[in-house]
Amino acid sequence: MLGTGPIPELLPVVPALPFAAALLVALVGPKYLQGRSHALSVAAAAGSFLISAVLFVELLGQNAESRVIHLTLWRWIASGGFETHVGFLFDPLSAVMCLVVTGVGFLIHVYSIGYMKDDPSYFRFFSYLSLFLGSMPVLVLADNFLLLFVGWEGVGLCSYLLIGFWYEKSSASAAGLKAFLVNRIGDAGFLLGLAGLAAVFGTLDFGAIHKAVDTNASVTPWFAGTSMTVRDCFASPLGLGITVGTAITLALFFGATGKSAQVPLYVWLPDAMEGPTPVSALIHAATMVTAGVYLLARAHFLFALTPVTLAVVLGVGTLTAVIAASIAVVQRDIKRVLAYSTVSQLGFMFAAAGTGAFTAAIFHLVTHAFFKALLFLGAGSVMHALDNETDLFRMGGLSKKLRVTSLTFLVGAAALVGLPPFAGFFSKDEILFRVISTTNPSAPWLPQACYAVLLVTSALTAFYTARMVFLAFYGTSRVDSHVAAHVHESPPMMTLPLAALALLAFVGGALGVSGVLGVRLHAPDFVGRFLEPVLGATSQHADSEGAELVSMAAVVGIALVAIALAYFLYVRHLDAPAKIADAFSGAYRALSRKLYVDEVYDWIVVRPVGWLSRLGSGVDRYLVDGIVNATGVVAHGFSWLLGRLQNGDLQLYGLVIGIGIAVILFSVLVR
Amino acid sequence: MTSVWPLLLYYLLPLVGLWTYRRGGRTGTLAAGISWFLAAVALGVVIGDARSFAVISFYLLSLVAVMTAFLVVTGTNPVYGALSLIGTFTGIAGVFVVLQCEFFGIVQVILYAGAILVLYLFVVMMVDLPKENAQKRGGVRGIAAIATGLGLLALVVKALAPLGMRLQPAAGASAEPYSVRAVGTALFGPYLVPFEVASLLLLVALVGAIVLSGRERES
Amino acid sequence: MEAMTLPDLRELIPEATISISALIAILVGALARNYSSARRIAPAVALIGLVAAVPLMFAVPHATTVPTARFEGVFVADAFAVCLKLLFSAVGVIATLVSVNFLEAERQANGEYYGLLLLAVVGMMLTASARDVVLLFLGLEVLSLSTYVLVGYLRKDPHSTESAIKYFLLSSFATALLLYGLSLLYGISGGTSYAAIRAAGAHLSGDLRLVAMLSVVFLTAGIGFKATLVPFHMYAPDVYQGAPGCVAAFLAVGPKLAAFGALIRLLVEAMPGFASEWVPLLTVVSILTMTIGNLVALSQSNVKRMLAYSSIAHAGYMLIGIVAAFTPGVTADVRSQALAAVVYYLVAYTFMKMGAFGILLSIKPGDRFAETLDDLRGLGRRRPLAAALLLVFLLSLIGIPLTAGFTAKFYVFSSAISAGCYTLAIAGILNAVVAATYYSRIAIALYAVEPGRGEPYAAGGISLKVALAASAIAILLLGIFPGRVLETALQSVRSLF
Amino acid sequence: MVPLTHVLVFGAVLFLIGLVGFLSRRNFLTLFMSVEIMLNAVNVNLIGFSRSLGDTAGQVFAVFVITVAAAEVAVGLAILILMYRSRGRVLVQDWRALRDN
Repeated sequence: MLGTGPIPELLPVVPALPFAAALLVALVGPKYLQGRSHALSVAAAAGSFLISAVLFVELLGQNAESRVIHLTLWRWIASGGFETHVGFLFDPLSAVMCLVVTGVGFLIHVYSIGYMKDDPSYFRFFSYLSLFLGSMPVLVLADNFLLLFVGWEGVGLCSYLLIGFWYEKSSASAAGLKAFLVNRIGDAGFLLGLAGLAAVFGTLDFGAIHKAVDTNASVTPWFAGTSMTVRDCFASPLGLGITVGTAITLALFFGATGKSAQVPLYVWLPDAMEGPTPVSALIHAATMVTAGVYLLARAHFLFALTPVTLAVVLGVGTLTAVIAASIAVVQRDIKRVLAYSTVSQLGFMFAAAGTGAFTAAIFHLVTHAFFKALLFLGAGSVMHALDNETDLFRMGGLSKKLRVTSLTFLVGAAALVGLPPFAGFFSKDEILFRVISTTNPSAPWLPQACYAVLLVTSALTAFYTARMVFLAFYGTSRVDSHVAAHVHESPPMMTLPLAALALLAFVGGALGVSGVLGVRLHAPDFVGRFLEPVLGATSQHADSEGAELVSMAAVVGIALVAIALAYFLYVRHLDAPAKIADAFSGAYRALSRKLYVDEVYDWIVVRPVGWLSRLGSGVDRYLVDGIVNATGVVAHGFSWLLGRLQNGDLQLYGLVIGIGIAVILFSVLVR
Repeated sequence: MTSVWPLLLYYLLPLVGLWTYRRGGRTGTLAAGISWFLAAVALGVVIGDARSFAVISFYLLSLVAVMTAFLVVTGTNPVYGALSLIGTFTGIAGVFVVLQCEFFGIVQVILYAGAILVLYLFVVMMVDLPKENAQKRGGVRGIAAIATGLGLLALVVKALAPLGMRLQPAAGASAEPYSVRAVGTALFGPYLVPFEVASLLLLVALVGAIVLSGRERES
Repeated sequence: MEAMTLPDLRELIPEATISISALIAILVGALARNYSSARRIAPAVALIGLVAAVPLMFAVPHATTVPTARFEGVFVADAFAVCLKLLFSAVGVIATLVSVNFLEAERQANGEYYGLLLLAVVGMMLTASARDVVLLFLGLEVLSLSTYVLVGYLRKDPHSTESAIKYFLLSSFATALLLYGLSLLYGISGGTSYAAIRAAGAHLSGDLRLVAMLSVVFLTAGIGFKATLVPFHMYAPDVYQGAPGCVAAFLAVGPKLAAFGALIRLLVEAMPGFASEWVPLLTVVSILTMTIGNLVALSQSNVKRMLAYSSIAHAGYMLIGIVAAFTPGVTADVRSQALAAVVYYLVAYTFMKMGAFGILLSIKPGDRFAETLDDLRGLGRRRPLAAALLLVFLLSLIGIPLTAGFTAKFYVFSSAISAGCYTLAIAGILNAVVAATYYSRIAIALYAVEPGRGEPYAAGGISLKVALAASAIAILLLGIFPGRVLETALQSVRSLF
Repeated sequence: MVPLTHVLVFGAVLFLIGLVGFLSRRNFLTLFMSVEIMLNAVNVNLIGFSRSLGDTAGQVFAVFVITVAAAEVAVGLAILILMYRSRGRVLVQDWRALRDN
């Protein structure tokens, strides 16, 4: 069943190559490599990608049921009834992830050669980047939750290091710290979930837990003392109306919200844009932040048992999507627009996961990795051309000077908006349709509500994307004159990866054409079929073709309207209201027409968007940050108060001992 | 009579007398103290279940120990404090004798009252300690300490009180377990290892005292 | 009267070996202090003694397999004791290695220092083997007395003296509390051996239960003082801060290990019948210890103090495992796993804490060794290796996977959940989050741009470097391959039952 | 014979007098003597129990308590000399430099 020959043994090489490169670059980089530090890292990334590809081909060569390559390295934590190994698992799900991670990773490595060229800490950058590219495969290849957590923390660590890469800027190190702390909160939930799983199943192995759930095996959980079946155990109440299964999956999901920047823990991601742009592209858009989605897909058999958690996932994903999209509408900084966009798109993925459509979530993850990496790299290319300018209102008209960049950026934007036939269209459509056609026993009204909100979100998405594109590349130039003099296209080292990603963003959608389109176009759903052994079959809904087509048309139509509005607002309106007035002195100058336009803009678009984004940033600033800050203030208040007691007087310390004893005795003797 | 609260009163009332006396009152408080003392003795005699000489001595000796201990912790002059401490140790030694642990009473006198306190006095004289400053007593911390102490006392006594006479030795038990021979056999039998460790402990103390108090050496 | 026969003392050979090397070290210090080479002899003697004791622990017949109860049960060298003693030897070795440079830099005579350090280790070992409260208390006392002197070793340094005063007074106070508890325990059980206490604890009547409660509370105070449990912890930051750096490294680890080792044996062998008194008490104490330790650490700018508070918090985490083990109704399996988790935690804690304190001894801005966050600012640039090592220790203290700290926490928390103590597990995990903030403050200072005061220069010699590197490697190995150690811990714990 | 409880109460009173003394006084020597009183109270308990149980162990325990007390006196007096050399007096409130700020 397993691959013959040395194939399983290749698995550890995928993370090992970048790790080795990271170590070597860190050791010999500063003295010997300097400007050539990239060679090792890029080679390692290429090697990892090649090996993943080889393994992938190997996997394809087997029949669908036995597409698993598994390698156990050594027993890691083992004692009594509990045992965990360090082992790698290469099944379709991890294969997809691994290909995306190493592939996009490789492209971004190449891009970084050009982008980071003159940085004094060139070697350090590549060392960190390789460290990341080693940790991420550990995450996706792990065959158990604990090793997954190792990769999880590893990529987190690299993320903090890279966000704070320019630690000379205090904002950068503050952002790194924020990312670290917010993620720790999420990790606490994750750990709790892991401990719960270990206590129920006695193992953290994906395969073993999956098998136990599937066969409804009997387990001996901590609270019962006797053995019971998995389903009974998951349904046992834990208090506060929460069952054991719900508690465990919610804890896991809470971990995912930290890493994948969902409400309420998304606050760190926009600040993470302090890091170098390739990092934003790789870690904070394409790969690491999707780890939460991967976790849910990996544990889908657990979530499938807990409809309450799924409802929460759906709700949180939708909420995140709309809040982040509405905030993105008013951002001036191109990277922050993209950051909020990422948060929003991750929300889509979680919404999909919340409906149980894990395949759709993973498919969107893949296409999103392509087009969002592309957009970030494009933004990086723009910044490269404009002396690190990130303010959209100081750009404009760049399409003439940055031909490759603007073209590829356009492709990415079209994919993000979800215009056919770009990649995002297929994946986003799939998600929306899954949301409307799902039923959740614990909250029957939820899917419909979420569908409506997601429709609004996709209009907002189209709007902010178009706004970004128009502001940056079209209209008149608002670039500072001394910068404008030397605006130049980026070197081929940077444009080649852009082109490659643009290609992927363009055709990537064809990999997973499903549903009505798949039927009509006779397109094979590669991704869906490939993932089927892991995530289960995707039902085709042949009877609801009409509804699906309507939904599709609605999404595209709304998007087009939003783009048109953005065009009016940010190209026409900004650039030449006076000119318009002069040129078309007839109907266009008519008062009614003007009023009409103003009213439409004002009441239908501008104000609601303003409200939404104000609500969004209000939630962001006051609620989320407020809670985080208030916790900090309270903690420091207590800290200070207790510090007062520690006044150096040893007899006070003795007195505290005495009072402690007295209080304890009082509580036990006097009842 | 197994109640312990009269006994508590018996110890505490003279302490209050001593305390008021120290607060500045002279003859009045002294008289009050003495009368309390006498009343207390009477109380002690009454609450003992056998009016033997030994029982009365227990109450008297223990009162002496308590009162001198009180003097130790309230006094201003450490020299007087050390001398009072001799009284405490002697009183306790007397109690041990009353409890028929004569060997241990003797050890108490020789080791504590003899050796340790002489060392104390020696050091006190050597370093020429001044009297403690006036701010030594009172203050919130002092009151808190007294309150804690009294609270703890009440709680501890509450827990100990129901014990009653449950642990009284069987009638006619021989004095053998308390003899020098029994203690010696135990020390060199089951307690041989602790005994050896005690020697280690004394070695540490010896070396430690030299290290800490010795003159600075060039290394 | 039966004839007196001298018991077989073979099982004491490891302790005896270390005691003898302590004597030799003291004599070397006393006799050869005028020769500069003597400075090298004493630590060498100490190391030889500690290392030589290790094979001797295994050479004792049956020591690791069959629990024996020689000396009529006073002293035992079972697998649990041997396991802890191995750890204690490691503590002694690291403490010796990190002390060499410090003492030379401070121009201190060192024979007595190493002698007392070794005797402190002997004290710890005795507590691990004690099956009698008298021996337990004597072992703790040997440890305490030696550490009083070590803390005050820098006689010219007022901070060292202050620290010695506080430690001495409060520790003797705590000893008195402990003894009071032990005297009551003796009273209700009629003997000082664990076997006698266990027998009495099996059927405690109502009135005796009150006294048992009293005794448990006083014992908690006495042992909790050594283990820095709240509210008996307050001396720790002051004492660690004032103590010489190398002594602080020992102090943060040694007494705590001894206290936890003693607590485990006491609970398993002597006081299982008292568990219903202990568990609720320790639950509250554990939560308080974690929370207060971490909270107060938040506002510290002195790294030594911060590490002291962090060591208080870690005591709370360890206590989780003990509570889990003795929660009524847990299976024997869960119980031994929880205790093994505690033992594993002790091992992990030893390396990360001594490493973190040790790093401070390798940095000397100006004429004092590094103490504050300012002293560490910009270390990443000037001393990349030292900064990287400290980072490893910090990551482990935070509990990042693949470090010993993570495995230890994971193991303790999951044993708490297995035992049904989810309040404790959640409190522990939340605390781990809070703790990350102040550890990351250190990490940020390390890689901050502005140079700190003065130019940190290398103060570490070869022995310090060896100790730190070995600790870091141990942390990583424990994190990546914890299996062996966990297995050993589990076996050692099983030998108790 | 004296009831055991009375011996224990005697011990408790002594113990707590020592405790209060330790917590309220300022002179190192007084603090130190307070601890000695506490240790003596422990001995009272031990002897009382030993007597009522008809058991030797309590007395042996008490011997070790005295040993420990003696050892502590040696180290404690050395620390006292250290204090005296440094400040010329032995009040513990002089030593409050180590603290949270």
